[in-house]
Amino acid sequence: MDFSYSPQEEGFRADLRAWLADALPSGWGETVFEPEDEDERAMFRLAWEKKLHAGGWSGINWPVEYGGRGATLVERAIFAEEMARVGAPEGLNIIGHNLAGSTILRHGTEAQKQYFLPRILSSDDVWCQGFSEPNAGSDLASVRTRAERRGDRFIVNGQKIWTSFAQYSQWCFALVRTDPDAPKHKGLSFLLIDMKSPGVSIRPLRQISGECEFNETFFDDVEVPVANIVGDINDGWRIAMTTLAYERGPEDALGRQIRFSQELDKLIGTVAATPRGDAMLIDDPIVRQKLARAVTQVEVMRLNAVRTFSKYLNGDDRGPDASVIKLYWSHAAQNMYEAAMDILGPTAPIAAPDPLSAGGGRFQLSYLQSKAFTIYSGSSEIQRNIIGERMLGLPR
Amino acid sequence: MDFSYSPQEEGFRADLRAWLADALPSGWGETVFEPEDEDERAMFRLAWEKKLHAGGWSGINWPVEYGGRGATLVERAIFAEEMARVGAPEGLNIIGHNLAGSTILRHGTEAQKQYFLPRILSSDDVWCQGFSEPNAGSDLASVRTRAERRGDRFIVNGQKIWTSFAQYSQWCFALVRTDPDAPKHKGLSFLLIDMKSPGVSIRPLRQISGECEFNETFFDDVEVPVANIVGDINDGWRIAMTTLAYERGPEDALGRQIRFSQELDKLIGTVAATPRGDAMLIDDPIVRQKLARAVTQVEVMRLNAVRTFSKYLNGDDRGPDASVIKLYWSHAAQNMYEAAMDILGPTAPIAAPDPLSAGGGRFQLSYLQSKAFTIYSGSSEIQRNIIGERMLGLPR
Amino acid sequence: MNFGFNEEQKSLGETVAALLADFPALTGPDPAQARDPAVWRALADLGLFALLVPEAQGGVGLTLVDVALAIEALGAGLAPPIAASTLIATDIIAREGTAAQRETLLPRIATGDVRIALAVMEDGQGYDPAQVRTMMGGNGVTGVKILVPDADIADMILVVARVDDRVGLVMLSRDARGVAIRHHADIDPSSGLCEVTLNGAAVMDGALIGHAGSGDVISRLMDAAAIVYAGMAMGIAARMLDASVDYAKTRVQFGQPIGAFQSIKHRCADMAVAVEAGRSAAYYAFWTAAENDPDRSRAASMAKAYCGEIARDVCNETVQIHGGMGFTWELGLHRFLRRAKVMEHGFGNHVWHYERIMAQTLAARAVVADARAA
Amino acid sequence: MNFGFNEEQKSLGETVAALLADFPALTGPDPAQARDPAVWRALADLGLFALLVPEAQGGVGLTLVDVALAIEALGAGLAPPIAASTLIATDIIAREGTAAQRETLLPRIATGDVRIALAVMEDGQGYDPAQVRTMMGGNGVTGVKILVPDADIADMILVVARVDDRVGLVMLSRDARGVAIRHHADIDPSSGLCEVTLNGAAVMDGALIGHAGSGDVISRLMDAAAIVYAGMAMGIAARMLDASVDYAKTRVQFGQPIGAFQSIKHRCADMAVAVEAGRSAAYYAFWTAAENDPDRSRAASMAKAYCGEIARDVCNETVQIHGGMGFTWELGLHRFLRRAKVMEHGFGNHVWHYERIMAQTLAARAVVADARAA
Repeated sequence: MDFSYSPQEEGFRADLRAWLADALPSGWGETVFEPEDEDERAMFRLAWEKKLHAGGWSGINWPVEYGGRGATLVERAIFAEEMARVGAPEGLNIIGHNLAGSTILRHGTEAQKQYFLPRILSSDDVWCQGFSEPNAGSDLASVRTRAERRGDRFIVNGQKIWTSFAQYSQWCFALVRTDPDAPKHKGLSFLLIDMKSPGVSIRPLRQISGECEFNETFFDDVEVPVANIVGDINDGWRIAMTTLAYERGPEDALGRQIRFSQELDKLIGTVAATPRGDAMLIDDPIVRQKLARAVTQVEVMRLNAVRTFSKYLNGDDRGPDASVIKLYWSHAAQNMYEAAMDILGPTAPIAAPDPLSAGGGRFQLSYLQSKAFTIYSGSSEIQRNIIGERMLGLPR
Repeated sequence: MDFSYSPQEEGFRADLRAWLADALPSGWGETVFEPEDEDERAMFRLAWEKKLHAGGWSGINWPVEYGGRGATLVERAIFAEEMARVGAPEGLNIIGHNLAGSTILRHGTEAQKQYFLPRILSSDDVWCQGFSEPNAGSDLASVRTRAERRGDRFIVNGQKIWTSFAQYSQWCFALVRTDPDAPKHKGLSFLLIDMKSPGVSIRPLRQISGECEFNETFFDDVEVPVANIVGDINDGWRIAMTTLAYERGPEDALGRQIRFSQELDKLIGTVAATPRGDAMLIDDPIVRQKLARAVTQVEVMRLNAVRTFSKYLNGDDRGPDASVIKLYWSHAAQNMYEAAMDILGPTAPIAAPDPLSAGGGRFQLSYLQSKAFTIYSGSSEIQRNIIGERMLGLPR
Repeated sequence: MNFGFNEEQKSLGETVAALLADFPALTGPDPAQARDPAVWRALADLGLFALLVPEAQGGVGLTLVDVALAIEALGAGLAPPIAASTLIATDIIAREGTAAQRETLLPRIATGDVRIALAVMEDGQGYDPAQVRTMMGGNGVTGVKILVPDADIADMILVVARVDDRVGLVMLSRDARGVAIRHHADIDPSSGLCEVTLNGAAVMDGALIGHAGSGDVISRLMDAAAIVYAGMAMGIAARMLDASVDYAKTRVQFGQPIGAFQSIKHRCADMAVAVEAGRSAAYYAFWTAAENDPDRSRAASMAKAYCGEIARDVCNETVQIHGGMGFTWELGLHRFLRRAKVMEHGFGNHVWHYERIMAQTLAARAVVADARAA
Repeated sequence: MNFGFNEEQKSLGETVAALLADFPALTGPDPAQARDPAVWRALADLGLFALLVPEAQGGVGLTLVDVALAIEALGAGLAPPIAASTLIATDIIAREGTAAQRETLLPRIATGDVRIALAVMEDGQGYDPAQVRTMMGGNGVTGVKILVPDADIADMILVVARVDDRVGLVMLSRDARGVAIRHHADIDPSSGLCEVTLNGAAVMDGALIGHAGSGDVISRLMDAAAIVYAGMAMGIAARMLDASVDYAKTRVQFGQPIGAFQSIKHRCADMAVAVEAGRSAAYYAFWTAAENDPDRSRAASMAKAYCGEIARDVCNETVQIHGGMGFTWELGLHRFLRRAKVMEHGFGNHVWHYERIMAQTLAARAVVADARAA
């Protein structure tokens, strides 16, 4: 066990730190922030992703031949740390990088890799995910969106839901039914669908926080070239499981952990600066217990991710440990935001832009958003089934 | 809604209070306590029960014709309160009074009532419960102990487990299989078995706390007169459900609540008298939060029981509310003892008779005992099934 | 002794619930659309605000326990908070007001012509009304009150303020000189939370409520408010439980209703137990307030702390049980979550009330000990 | 950077686990039968106590992270606490001892000839070692230490005491004049908890450990002990998880193994997540102790607080999952519950450590703020 860094790794860190100092707007995080408007913010994030790509910092762990720089897992962790240190913006094309790219790298044809991967890295193609349907939530294998083969085309009809950022996406990877007569896990295929295809339409779906990150996406006689299937026909379930392992895995968790850690730091700073009677709120022993518990759980999120990274580094396969990671971070983060709303006391409900909102009103929005954490990317109930059955070997 | 008492009820209280002042040993609860030894304690409790009976305070809510005094539910609650106020000893024949008696009253023949009920009230007959078996725990209906009819006798063979106080019992009510070919709920009967019958043997079963409250009871060709069946042959499941409703119901909960309430009061007294650095432990705001939560939950236990009493008083039938009551008190009590072990700090593990044990070392034993609360009388998992299915109407 | 409600009490609850159901926007997805002023008039026409007014002042002369189920219905229906605030103020005026205050205010309250907002909290002072810095002086009331529900639509504002070195209650007209109102930005716009700035605000004649009395007026206010909020929290919790159970019966995944899965079934069962437990605490507290029982403050704090936690937990679980639908805007579960969160922090959160329970418990123990020693 | 253990580290853990399994009474139902003195000798013969001794003193020269899995095995196997105490003391002597202390003590520790008990707590003073009143004066050490595991079978006792206005560490021989030992009555007799009364207890030459050093000796002791206890807690938790899963696979009710029911399956899953999370916290803390990383105290407190809570929860759940069998004496699950409860209160419980985490976190923030300001 060794948490120290080699000279090469420290060099990587120094390069990145120097680049970031140049690339971020002056006053970033202090006087300069992301736009408030959802659409403007999306475009800001896209621009930042393109800047990262131009600087050579996009998809750093991908093979050099597909535009990556073959970075090690450790460099990837350093990258995450440094992005956190400066509070860098999030990206818009997270699904492209983490899910579409990773899945195509693992299961795609050479032609698919050559075409799609560089365009993902450059964020010329933003991606969304077409898995869930209104009647296929936890029971994902019961998807009904159909793809019928006609010559060199699939004709896709159906409806997907929770397609995050579909409104900004050029491409969608979707799980579709190609054999309605087969058992439900055996008749699915994994298609890459151009969002500009005729017959694709989207409808925004507002979420609990009032934001419209999600959409319903409708496919009405959409033509998809057969070349855009990943893996074999009717082998889509296996491919989708790979995608989900990435969605729930340590790369995703580490990125999230950094944001949670920043918010927690902001919370502690806010509490330390909040008067309560003759003292400060931070002096309240009950508040301190709650904060310390959040500090611990957010740190454990990081350690869980790094520990799983290390397993991969040491040659282990990706397995149900992704469910462990996802189940942990989702509940720990919910606990943290629930604790934040507790700790902030009477003014907890006051949100931005009210001058009385604690910590600039960021916790209220995050609190509402956090309610989705234990539902999307596979609900906690599904993760517990996976852990119970695949990791612990309990009977179905 | 009215929590005040009528003059008659206050008169009942005054009579009882006067009787108790005479009946309890002088110095009771201050210098005089129950014996430490398990067997001696059992005999002490039996003697107390007989004294209550001699004073006319046994089974007060039973009909006068069977030796009760036809007390109202409210008088019964007053009885519980007054017993609590003086910290009266528990009884030994609780199963007889609460379960055997209530079941026989509801479903027994007139002959059974005439014979058994007075002997229960006088505690000449102490009872134990023969329901669970090694392979029939949560799945109670799968009991295998067999009773074969031969003429005017059943011949009983099998093994029961968790038969509390079997070593002190004259009688056992048991759920036995009388039709091995019927569906499992349909082939059971409810028998009253004389523990002095040839072929009955018991083996003590030590529990987590080191005590031997429980036993395994073996039946080896035990003869039981057919007159000792309660209800019809193969109708035992329905009878047993009545017994369980009493076991989990408000009468039982109210008695327990009083003991928990006394222990909590003792805990608060102990914490108030415990120095911690320059102050007292009771001044610690974190300790106060935990205590207040326990105060609330123990009070809610009482209110739940009284509220359900009132439902019965107002004409409602006994239903799955018994499971609500049992699920609540068992977890609330566990929480309280876990909190006690938390609050008592470094010396929490020190038990009686160590002079350093907090509060006389009573919390350590209760803490260990409390682990059984959510398992016996139907595990929490079973109570949740009952509530989910019978009260909320969720599908099986 | 009887812990049941009578038929009139039950019927009152059902009537209020039915009335609120006629205003679907109240529980619709958009909190900004949920402040229909017609709701107040409808509740007034029903006679809700006459219930706690003594018969001598033209009311029905009921107590808080009589309206417990009606208050639960106000919670479940996400009624405008001014309804609850006015009921709480009515209880205070009826019990602690001078004869003149009773004669002046109560008849108008009974007819629904006076809406009263409650202004307790101030920035940086936590939950404790003893800590307020707002001061009533010779030239009026000065200070800044925050988190006042529905202040903007109130006719009067009952303000906790320092008066002659004591903390007291002052009634102001919302239109009085020196009263400025600003809407908060907050997670539940339907609660109408406002900041009320008082700059030498003009007071009405006889504006001090209960100041010459037992000194109990502030604790009565906090207790009554805590109990009413606890009742409304249970209304929310019970409604969310029902929504969860209904959804669990109809939503099919893996070939069966999800309510057949123990992970859902057992969670519903735990919620049902929590709802029953919270109701036990709340109903008992209503009774102590009606009788002004010595256990009133402890019971009120138990109810507020415990029911607030239960409502929060049940709202969270309900979102989870509804899966993806649960976190949509359109289904509107977030409305209950938001309202419950606002109510959790109104009139003392669970930490403040648990501390108060402990103080009450220790004080009661001391009384018993003194009695034994004497 | 690598968060994995190497083969030697893993093998060490397996070897210790296998050795302890040869002493079934250690985890048998009766805690009074679980103090076989042969266990110590077997562990010593295995070389366990040489591992942390530097090579110069005849040891293997490993660090705490190297023995993390061995310590987890000590926890899982309910090894006598003197084994852990001696390892903790070894770490302190090797790092903070004078050359003379190292030369005198470490070679004898390496061979298993010195068992060392740790005496920190005193009655009425909570968990904080800064609060001790035991005093080393001209005529020896005087004070009463409580809850000292295995003091009765120790050769030496490392005592936290006031020395020259500072809190320091003093090594005493258990047989020294003025040392009296009494067994506590407690919930885990297998922990050998003792009260140690020191009445002018004679000290050895050079008995003060680390007193001339960095002043860090007490926090190093608390950190090392917290980390070792966290590791042992995870050993218990992991073993209980395994027991639950095994039982859930074999116990049949309602015609299927109970592990097929979501109420059991999901609880096992949650326990598995907790065990992984606790291990992440514990292993990281072991590493910070090995490297004397600046994050050491925070990491140690996080591990002790969190792993203690996890072990407690997992023990409770395991009893529940085993149903009636779970609360029998014979199955022996209570042994783990009892040991976990004793360890929870050793070297600071979760409340004390959460408070310490907060103090460390705020101190680290202040350093960052200062650095930014500079």
